[in-house]
Amino acid sequence: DAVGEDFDALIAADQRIEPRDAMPEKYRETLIRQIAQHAHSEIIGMQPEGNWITRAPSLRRKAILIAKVQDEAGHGLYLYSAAETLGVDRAELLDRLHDGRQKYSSIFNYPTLTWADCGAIGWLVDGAAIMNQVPLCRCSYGPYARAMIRVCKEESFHQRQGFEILWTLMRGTPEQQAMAQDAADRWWWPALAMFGPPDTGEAAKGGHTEQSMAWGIKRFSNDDLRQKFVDMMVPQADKLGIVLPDPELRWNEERGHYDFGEIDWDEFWRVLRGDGACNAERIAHRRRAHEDGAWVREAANAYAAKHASTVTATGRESAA
Amino acid sequence: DAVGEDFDALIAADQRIEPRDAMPEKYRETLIRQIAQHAHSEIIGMQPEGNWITRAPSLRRKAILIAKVQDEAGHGLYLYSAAETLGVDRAELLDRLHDGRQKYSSIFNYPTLTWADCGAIGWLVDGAAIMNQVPLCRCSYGPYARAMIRVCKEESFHQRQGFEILWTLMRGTPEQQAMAQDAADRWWWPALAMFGPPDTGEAAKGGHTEQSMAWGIKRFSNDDLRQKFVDMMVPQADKLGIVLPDPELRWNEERGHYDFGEIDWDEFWRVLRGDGACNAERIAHRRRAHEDGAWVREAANAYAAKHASTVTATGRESAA
Amino acid sequence: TQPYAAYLVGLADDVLVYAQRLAEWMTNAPQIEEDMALGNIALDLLGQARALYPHIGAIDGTGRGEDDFAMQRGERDWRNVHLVEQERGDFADEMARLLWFSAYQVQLQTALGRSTDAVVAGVAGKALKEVRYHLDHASLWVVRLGDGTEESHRRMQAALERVQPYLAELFDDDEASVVAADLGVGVLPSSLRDGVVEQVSRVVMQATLSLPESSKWRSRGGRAGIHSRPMGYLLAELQHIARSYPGATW
Amino acid sequence: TQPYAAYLVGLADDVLVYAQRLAEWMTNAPQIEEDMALGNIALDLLGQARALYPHIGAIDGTGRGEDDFAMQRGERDWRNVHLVEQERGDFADEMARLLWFSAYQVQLQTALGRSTDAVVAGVAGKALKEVRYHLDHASLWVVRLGDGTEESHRRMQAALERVQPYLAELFDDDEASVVAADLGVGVLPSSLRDGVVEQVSRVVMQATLSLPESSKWRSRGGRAGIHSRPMGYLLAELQHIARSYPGATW
Repeated sequence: DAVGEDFDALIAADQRIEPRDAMPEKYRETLIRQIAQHAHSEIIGMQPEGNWITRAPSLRRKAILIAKVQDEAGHGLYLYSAAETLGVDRAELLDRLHDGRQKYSSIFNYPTLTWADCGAIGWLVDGAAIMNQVPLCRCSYGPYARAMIRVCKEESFHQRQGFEILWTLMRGTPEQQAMAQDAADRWWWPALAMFGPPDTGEAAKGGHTEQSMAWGIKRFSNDDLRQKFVDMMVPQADKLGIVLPDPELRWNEERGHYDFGEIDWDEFWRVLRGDGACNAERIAHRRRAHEDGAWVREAANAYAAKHASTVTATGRESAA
Repeated sequence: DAVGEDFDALIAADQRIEPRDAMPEKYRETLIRQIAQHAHSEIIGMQPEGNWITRAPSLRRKAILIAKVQDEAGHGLYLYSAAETLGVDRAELLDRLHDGRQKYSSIFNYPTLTWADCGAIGWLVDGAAIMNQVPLCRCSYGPYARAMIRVCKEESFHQRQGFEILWTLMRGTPEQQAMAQDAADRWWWPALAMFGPPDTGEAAKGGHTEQSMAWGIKRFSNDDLRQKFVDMMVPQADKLGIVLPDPELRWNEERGHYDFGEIDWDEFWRVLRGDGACNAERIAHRRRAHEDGAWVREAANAYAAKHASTVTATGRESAA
Repeated sequence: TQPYAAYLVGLADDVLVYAQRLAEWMTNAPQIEEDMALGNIALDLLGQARALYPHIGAIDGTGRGEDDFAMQRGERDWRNVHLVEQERGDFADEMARLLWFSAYQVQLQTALGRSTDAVVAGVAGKALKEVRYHLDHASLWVVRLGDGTEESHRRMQAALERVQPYLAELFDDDEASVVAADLGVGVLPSSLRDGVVEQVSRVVMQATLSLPESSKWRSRGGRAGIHSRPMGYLLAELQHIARSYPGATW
Repeated sequence: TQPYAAYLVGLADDVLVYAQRLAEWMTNAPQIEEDMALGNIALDLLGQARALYPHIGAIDGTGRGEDDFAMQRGERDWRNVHLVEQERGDFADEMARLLWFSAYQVQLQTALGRSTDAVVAGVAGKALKEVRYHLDHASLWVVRLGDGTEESHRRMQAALERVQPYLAELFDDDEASVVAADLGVGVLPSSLRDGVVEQVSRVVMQATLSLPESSKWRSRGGRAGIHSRPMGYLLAELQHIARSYPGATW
């Protein structure tokens, strides 16, 4: 059909698909799911670090942390806007988040137990996010790609801030060093799992990777991205003086990459199914905020409606 | 009349009036007001120190503080029971507290700003309370007098604990000493005001003192009790190393008492009228607890009623 | 230094943290008698913790006293279960938590009465009398609320459901408990489960309530120092003054 | 050392403490835009405090830096008004507080722009732009809520009533402010009142709401370090980590 032909031609030419372009329903659905999950992750991702805003150990760190959590809210907003170009609205997407029909990144179901976790999240989690997101700046769907360009710029700033938190701790007292090492111990494996289950070799069958690649939504396999991430982080860990918690981690001269140990996929699936440390808390917190705020959103709508009708009726209050 | 005669005879003989005895309505009303205010003071008085339970600086102090606040609850209960012998019930008295028809001691409208305040309350406030209450152990109304005997025993224990908190602070770091001195500075004058406005000499006219003395409810004037308190506390302050915040405080050889400065009665009346630091907070706290607990009390009553009727119906479940 | 010290830290932290939460009820309870009762239970649990900490400081070779444990440890060093660190809910939530915790404590202290560590056995002997009273108190209220008004029944049932995800953790056999059980000092948590469930079930049935199904999510990690959000804030309150005056005595 | 340092501590503490409260809204706001907006206002106020503290440390001769002021002072040394230390209420409570506080800040920073202390004048110049935006933001919401639904009108009116007892304190001329005003560094708080009330009244009228009568009770003492109950708990959270690692840098 015509839809398919135009779309295929654009994809084949590595051109951007825009909201006005016809697109296959599956492509639209895949994107809505992926962009929404990405937006939800930004919003839920405010909580683990938000937990440290009132307790940040210095005013400078408090300011940086507030700004970062604010950025995450902003990323959520760009991404919801990008999703809205595909014909769903934010309220509907939030409902799907709140009732569990849509997911967010499982990494945010891990708790932030010490101040060092704010460093580890910046360094490892934002680091992994960037690795995932940089290729999305060339995603075939225009609004998503453009949102990603903006997001990536800020994320790399966050990643440097996370590194710097850990850097300071590793040059601090023995307790601070232990705190940083402990955070890295807890966040390393979940960060590796962020790239998703294996999708190359035998594991390539049955997943979404192949179709997403064909559509220009995904540019690299999960496994390739994970390897790039490991290769990037090991020298940074060395620079920090942090020992990554993987005895099998070593340079493989032949492959030109670091070898690393097996991820605990049982834990990954357990957390994804809802049984992680913070699954219940994250959604309950988000729901409570949403429900507590319902009367405010209703009031804003009522006020806007009143004013819109006043404008229509008198034709002269729009400047008010 | 016969009521008056029997009552007058008992009072004249310094005998106790018991609930079954006839008594003048004014005597009953005065006692209800006084005992209720006393009970309310114990209950509201749980809040200033309760504020420090979760933050007590050591486990030992935490345990002592919990026990003390518990004792205050217990004193409240004895006193409400004593008031109930006069034909009012506790629920009604609590309503009068909550809607402002009855008062509690104005001292509890001052805030507890540091840990040392727990010491100052024990030392000064409980000290003043004991001075007021010891004569009440000989009050003409039996149930009140007996409640007071029990209360006084525990209060003097609390007073020693307060002294010991300050003693430890005054032998601690310079910051701890400053904390203790600051607490004494803030609590000294309000403690002196606890004895009530002047009621001797010119001021004796128009107050309640004369009638209460005639009825054997009050044994000493406010001014006499205040003087006894000052005379008792000055040597204790010296022992602690605390400087009482009154430049006019000095031994008067001639009177055989300490002279002391003028109390700020404007402040006293302002706080009494409702404009003290914590007036709004204390009552709001108490009301909230009461309202939050309404469903629990209703459930307990419903359960008791159900069981009572079961017993009546089957005549054999009372042993269950 | 004894390898079972970590196990005892878990025991002590459970009761200290729960004492802190229960003490928050003072001035907030539905009636004055209950301000006293919950304060009393808090005092009992606090006393148990205070009896254990110096013993732990002796057997782990650090010589730490009760306040070293209470005031100077960071969140990662606390080994209490998540159940006790959760924020205070309504009175039904507290009675649901107290019912389960006390039923667990009755089984636990009964078993610890036979501990090969004489101090642990001694603490357990005293504690058992206390926690039996706590269990009675909670049972009484659960029955009253379950069989009281429609509202109290609904609230009590909801509270049983909210507490449910925090129970499994009480019965996890972590490494420290296996070590302690092998030495005859402690007891395997999993061995206590049936007795606890049986006790609670009886009360819940008498209260005309029902035990909820297991939830998809359950708490874990407390015994490894992995805590839930409220723990950090609880510690901030518990430790703020002590931490603010390093080296001071009180 | 300058005798007006105490005055500046009050200014800085007001904005730091309010920044702490406002930042609590992040992840708790009624919509994501508002998580951002309140975070932004918190950041502005935090920035103002951070600009003032080192200057105070210089003029009072102690050489203290921002974290010495924020993390190492006990409750008695904080000079903020009670308004900013109160616990977070509902969104209407926050908008009522933000409206009054921002209207006050607009008047204050306008006046401080003429301060004889160049640092204070410089901070005020930047702050004025910020607090004008805060005032616009609060005004927008107060009007929306007042003139929104029946529920929002009721809640907004109730919030104006709840905040009322905390306003008088903003305009009390304490000793430190008299000293600062005499030196031309500061401004008498009482001189700001009319402008603030006028500004707020306009917004309240547009919002179809009414300003409540004065209450019998009013807050006082913040500028003398006499605080209300929530302050100690706020400090416990603010300072717990910093206090737990003496001498560490972050």
